[in-house]
Amino acid sequence: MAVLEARKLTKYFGGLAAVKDVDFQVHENEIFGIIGPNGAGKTTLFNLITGALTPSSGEVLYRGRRISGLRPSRTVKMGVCRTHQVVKPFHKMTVLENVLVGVYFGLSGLRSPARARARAMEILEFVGLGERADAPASSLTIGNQKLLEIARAWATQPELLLLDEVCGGLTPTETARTLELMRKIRDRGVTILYIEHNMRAVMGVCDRIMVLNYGQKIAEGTAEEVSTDPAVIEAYLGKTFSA
Amino acid sequence: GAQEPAGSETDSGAEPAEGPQEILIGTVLPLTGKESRIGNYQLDGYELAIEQWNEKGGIYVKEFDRRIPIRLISYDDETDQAKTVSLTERLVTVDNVTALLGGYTTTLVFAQSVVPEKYGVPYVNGGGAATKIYDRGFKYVFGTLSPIEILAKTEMDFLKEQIDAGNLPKPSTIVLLWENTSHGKDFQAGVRAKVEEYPDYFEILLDESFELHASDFSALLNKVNSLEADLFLVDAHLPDYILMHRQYTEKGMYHKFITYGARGPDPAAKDALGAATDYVAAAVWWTPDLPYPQVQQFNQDFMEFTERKYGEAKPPQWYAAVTYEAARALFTAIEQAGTLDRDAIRDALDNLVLEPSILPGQRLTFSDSGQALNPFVVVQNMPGGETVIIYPEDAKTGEPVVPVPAK
Amino acid sequence: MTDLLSVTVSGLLLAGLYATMSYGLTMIYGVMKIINLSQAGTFMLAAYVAFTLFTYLGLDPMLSLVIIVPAFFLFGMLLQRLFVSRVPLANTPTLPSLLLLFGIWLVLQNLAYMIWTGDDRSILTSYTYSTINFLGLQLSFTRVMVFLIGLLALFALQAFLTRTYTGKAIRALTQNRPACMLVGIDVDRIAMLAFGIGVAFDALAGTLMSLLYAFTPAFGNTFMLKAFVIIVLGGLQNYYGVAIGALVLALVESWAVMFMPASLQPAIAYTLLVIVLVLMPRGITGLLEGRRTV
Amino acid sequence: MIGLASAENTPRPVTLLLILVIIALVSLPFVGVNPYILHLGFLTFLYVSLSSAWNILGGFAGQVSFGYSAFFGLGAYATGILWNAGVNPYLTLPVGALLALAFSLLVGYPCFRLSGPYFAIATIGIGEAMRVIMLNLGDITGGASGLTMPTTGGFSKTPSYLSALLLMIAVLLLVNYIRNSRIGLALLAIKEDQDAAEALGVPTIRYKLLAHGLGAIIVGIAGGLYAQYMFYIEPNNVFGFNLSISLLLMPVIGGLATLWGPVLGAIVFVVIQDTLMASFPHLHLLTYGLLLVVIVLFEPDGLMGLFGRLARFLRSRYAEGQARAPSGEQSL
Amino acid sequence: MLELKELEVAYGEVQAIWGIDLEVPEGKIITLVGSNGAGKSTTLRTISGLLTPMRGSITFLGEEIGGKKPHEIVARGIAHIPEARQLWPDMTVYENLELGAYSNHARAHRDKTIQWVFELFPRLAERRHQKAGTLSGGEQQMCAIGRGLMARPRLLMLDEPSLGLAPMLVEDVFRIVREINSEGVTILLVEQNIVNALSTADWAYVMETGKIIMEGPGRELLDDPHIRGAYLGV
Ligand SMILES: Nc1ncnc2c1ncn2[C@@H]1O[C@H](COP(=O)(O)OP(=O)(O)OP(=O)(O)O)[C@@H](O)[C@H]1O
Ligand SMILES: Nc1ncnc2c1ncn2[C@@H]1O[C@H](COP(=O)(O)OP(=O)(O)OP(=O)(O)O)[C@@H](O)[C@H]1O
Ligand SMILES: [Mg+2]
Ligand SMILES: [Mg+2]
Repeated sequence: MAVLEARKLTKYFGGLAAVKDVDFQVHENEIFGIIGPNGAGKTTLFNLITGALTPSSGEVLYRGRRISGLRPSRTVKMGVCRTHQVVKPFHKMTVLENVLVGVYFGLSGLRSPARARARAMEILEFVGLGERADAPASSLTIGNQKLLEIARAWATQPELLLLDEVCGGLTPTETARTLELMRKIRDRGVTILYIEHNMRAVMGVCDRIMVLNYGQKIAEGTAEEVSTDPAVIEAYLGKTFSA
Repeated sequence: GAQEPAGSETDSGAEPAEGPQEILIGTVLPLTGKESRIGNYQLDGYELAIEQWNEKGGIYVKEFDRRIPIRLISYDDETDQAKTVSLTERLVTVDNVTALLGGYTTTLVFAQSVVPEKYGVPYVNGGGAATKIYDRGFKYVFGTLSPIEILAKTEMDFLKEQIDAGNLPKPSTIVLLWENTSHGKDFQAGVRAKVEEYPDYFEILLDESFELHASDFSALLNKVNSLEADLFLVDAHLPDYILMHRQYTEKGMYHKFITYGARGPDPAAKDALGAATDYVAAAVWWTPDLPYPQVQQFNQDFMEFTERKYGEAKPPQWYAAVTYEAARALFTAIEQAGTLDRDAIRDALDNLVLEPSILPGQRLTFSDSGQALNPFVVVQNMPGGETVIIYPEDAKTGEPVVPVPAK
Repeated sequence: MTDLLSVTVSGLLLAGLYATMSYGLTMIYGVMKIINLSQAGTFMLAAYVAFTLFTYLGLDPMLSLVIIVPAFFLFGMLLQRLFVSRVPLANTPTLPSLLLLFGIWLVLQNLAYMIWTGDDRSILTSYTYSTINFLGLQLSFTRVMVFLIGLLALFALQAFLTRTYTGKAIRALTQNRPACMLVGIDVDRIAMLAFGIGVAFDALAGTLMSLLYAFTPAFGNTFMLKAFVIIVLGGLQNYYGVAIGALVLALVESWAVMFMPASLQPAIAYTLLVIVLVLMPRGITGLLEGRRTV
Repeated sequence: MIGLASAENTPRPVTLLLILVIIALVSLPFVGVNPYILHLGFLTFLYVSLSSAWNILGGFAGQVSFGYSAFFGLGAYATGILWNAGVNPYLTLPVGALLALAFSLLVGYPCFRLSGPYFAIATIGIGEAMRVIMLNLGDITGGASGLTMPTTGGFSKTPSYLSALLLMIAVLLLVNYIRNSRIGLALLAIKEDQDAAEALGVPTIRYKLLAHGLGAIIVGIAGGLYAQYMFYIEPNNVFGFNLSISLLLMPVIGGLATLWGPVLGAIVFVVIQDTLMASFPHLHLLTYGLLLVVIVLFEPDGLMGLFGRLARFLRSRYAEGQARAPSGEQSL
Repeated sequence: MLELKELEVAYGEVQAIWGIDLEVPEGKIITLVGSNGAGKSTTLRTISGLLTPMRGSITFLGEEIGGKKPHEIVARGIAHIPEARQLWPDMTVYENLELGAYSNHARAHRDKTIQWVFELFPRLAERRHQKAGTLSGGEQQMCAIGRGLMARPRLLMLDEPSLGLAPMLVEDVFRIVREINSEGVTILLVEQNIVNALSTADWAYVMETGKIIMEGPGRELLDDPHIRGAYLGV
């Protein structure tokens, strides 16, 4: 059974269809990439899956259960968590406390403060922010704030993780590190949905890729299939990549 | 707080011959805030009474066989209930006053009067007229304001007379508006009682309440306007009276008889409304025009007092007259009790007959509930700023103009 | 029928005043994300200034607007410079800003008690009670004038905000402060200007109210609460929205009294407020637009 | 930053001191102090409870409400009405608390979907609407003429004093628990960024309702105690806007989202009110206004902020001294 | 044209820039590259007056501008397109652009500049009446660049203009940067897309943890082993 399935998912803003009749399935333990030009509806799709927005029509099923329309906190409790394209750290809290929120309120929701702290520290070490644990989140660079986004989301113990441009603004080295982190997360049995404009990253890490354009799906397949699809080249990649 | 409790009778046993240097009397009034204007009028009444007694050397207390001067401690509650209670507590427990004079507006009197009852301190007020204040079975609470129901009934009796005289149609239709307070409710009850008593004289078209200190009456007045009633009977406090009547006049409205309950001749209203107050009638606890000699004397004393206090002589208004009487009642009771024992003073108040009083009827007593039951007089504003007493017959200083001339 | 008509017309006239007293709040909210809790103080102060000018110099309040409005414009700028500019800005009204302005209101109110005492004051002009006949309806001359001045103010404001660069800068500052700094807008100056304009509008409203109502130093807070309701109805920072909100409130209030006791009238505004907030969280004008979270 | 991650506990000597203070406060009525002290004590405990109650939602979760007087009024009227009907006044307190709780959920549910200023403004509306409606329910509330309580049972202050003290202790323990638990973390996260909190699994609406409901229960009980103490209640007062404002001023003056801030704020509030009102009637509100302006401009974190600053200053002086001292070992 | 000397900047108590020297000659494209948190954005923010330098000097056309207010700096011809876009979300795209020409010298050319911006970004022309807050991330980036151009700057500073843009548009952005430069505008470009940035720039500075560690002609740096190792992951 598909982990995640969207059926005729549609979202209108006024007259504009940001997402239109999109169908797709994501399978257990894969990294599923979503690419497309700016404004294609990728972030909107995430918002529809996690409940930040309710669809105009269509539905999203998670392991066969409908999750579209639920509040985000409910979807987290079902094992679905996301990061934000524009990072939203709790500025005045420390890095550790940011992660604690995820630990406390995630899927299994630890209650013992001592164990929660230990777990949060473990996660920070895992993503490489261990040293900044007691720094206020606002003092992190954008790059580290993106890592913090991942750490917090990871702290909720998701089975399906939605990552929105987590490599945007990172150097190639840092990007490589983040991709490595993603693979490690996947190796722990997590399914990942991944939006990114960095083609090198997307092509390198994704098992399958879906391409959106003007809210509609125009292609789906492996990195190779997608990058050679003329419609995708026309709409998104341009000539450099087709080489 | 580290005051010598001079007026305390608790140490009287220790030093029998001497007695206290002063008799401490406390009052909490709204000296700032919404009701501050009247709070200050009322304070004038208390202060004048105290000044007059202190000129004589104070209150003669038989127990000590000498006159003891009075000192007033007054606090400002800013027209706030919680504060009025706190400050009254303070007067009783910290300042240790012998007796209390009351505050102003029904709700504040309601709230503060619990305190004297709690501690058994005699309390006389000139600022609360609602019968419910005196319904509670309290033993230490007295008031010089007669019930508002009587006010309404007096006006209705006057109107019945006018209908009988053919000055008003029979039946006369009524628009009855009252502020949503116990003051207003008592007024409504009085009017309704008389309407039932004389069914073929009156007919009520609209009977509605409005919020105290409202910000706008135009919508309500629109509704009134469409009814074309004969009589416009309203019970309101001063600010609402001014606002409502101003909007009434702006709209060019007309009724054959207009009253705002106890308000009408107030100089503040005349200043604010000008000629618009002409022919407005009111039933009042007191007016300086009462044709009694003691009232003339009081008027003169009061003018001199305000001249001294404010540098400007002000004619007295009923607010000051009733508090003046409240203070006189209290001091007389102390004198009659012959001691500063609070229970003795209370008993003296219970049996008090203050004669001659400056109030209508010239005699002040407190009923079993503690409230005075003096009659009211009906007055009407005349063009040129003059106000005359038009009812009852024996106090009349002029002829009523009913119906009111149309503009 | 004529009842309904006259009630409606007087509701309409009231709406003019309601709108005038809400622009200042909107302007200041928009630019600084501050709810100006001292607004009632300005209403009251302006009324007293009008009263003083009228009583001692015999100046008609409508004429004295020429003095009062600019004076309060300066006063507002001063307030902003000395106090408001010192609280940190945020995207939503912060508690400190609310408290600061609440404190200023208390101070103004109590200064007024010291200067003018707690007596009820009102202004009685030669035309206070005159009426004009319009389509068979007796309308109070003062109210018609107040309505017209309010309308004029709306158009002037709208033109200023959409036509001039300064006006546009004010709107821009409403939305994003760093961006304004980057395109070369002197944000401190604009904020000061906006606060000044807001207070000047409040003073305009206060002066007009002095023609209609009696006032004490406590005057103004019920009107301020109504202004809140109105700007929420209108979507908080939308000037057309304010006009619509004022109209809705004034009409609902006027009509409702025909069906329910007048003592419930004050509850109308608040109930309307809650209903609108719950059903249309972005106000009436918010029905027309949506915003995104990335 | 919030004392949660560092799992900071109140040090032993402080706990002991607190216990001593409580014993002293409990014994006050029995050593024959001036009833006015008990009066001030009652008010202080009541205000501390109210102020701490507001702090739960307003301070920790950052949801500024101007409508808490509704809970107070409901509590006061529940007590007033039932007491008049012959119910023991102490048994009425849970009723008032439940009523307030029910009302908090009823208004909270729609209002918590609103953000920022909308929520604050909605609470003004709800508070005032409640006041006006209660004013018009004359048959139940006595309308503007208010409700008087049976005064037959005597006027001893001690029971009220002790109940208020008990309420205050319970509230402080509750706030202390919240502060150190995941509830506190959730509330702070909501204050910082509601969307992000929600996306991390914090059921934001439920937590806001929880905070609102806890506050409502406390304020409701306090309202009941107030009615018992005052013997007279009236809608314009117990449902008044002024009351809502006072509730919010206290934690602000003291320091938001802290345990002791609201306590300090309430004490200052009662003391200022008492001394200024009696000695300088005309200056009271003026002083209040000025105080507010000064606090906002110079010490936004309230008195707690001021103390914090003082403590840091002293510590740095101390550290300096240590550094200069020959043994020179610095503590962490 | 622009010269930084021993500049030091701090956020509160945290120092972010530790004494950098940097020169932007008239008419050139200068790029500032470096890893996350190196202090690139901080440098730009200080130049445009959003931050005040702690020490050191900033001279523009021979005049000291360190510590001046942002609007005074814009008036001298420096435009800054910030990292986080910073649009006016409730104003239309058109109004956003229009306000970009706020300073006096830009106002005169407003209509002409808008036409030019629309030619550069046809998508913006399409969305001219949409509120900026409802644009997609990439559209917002275009709008921000367009707004910066509206100021008709002599020195244009771009902070990661390719961030969040589709690959096709990334190419476009660098093409546009060159185009703008060829019309006589001096460019100071901050980028993480090092390949593109270095190949576009005349001269490049490499920043790490608040210091400049290397400088040189862009294409030369591209071949530098350190750069290749640290940033290109080769
Ligand atoms: N709340 C909203 N109101 C109106 N339009 C919206 C709203 N949210 C998104 N849109 C529009 O929907 C379209 C899709 O936006 P979305 O954020 O999903 O794009 P995206 O694919 O994530 O783009 P990017 O890669 O630039 O982040 C855009 O054209 C955007 O302008
Ligand atoms: N507002 C701030 N408050 C405190 N420290 C900050 C702030 N903004 C940035 N910093 C710190 O200053 C340093 C430089 O940050 P800056 O944003 O200039 O880096 P950058 O090179 O632009 O990085 P990026 O590529 O991530 O945008 C970083 O260590 C960062 O943590
Ligand atoms: Mg996106
Ligand atoms: Mg940067």
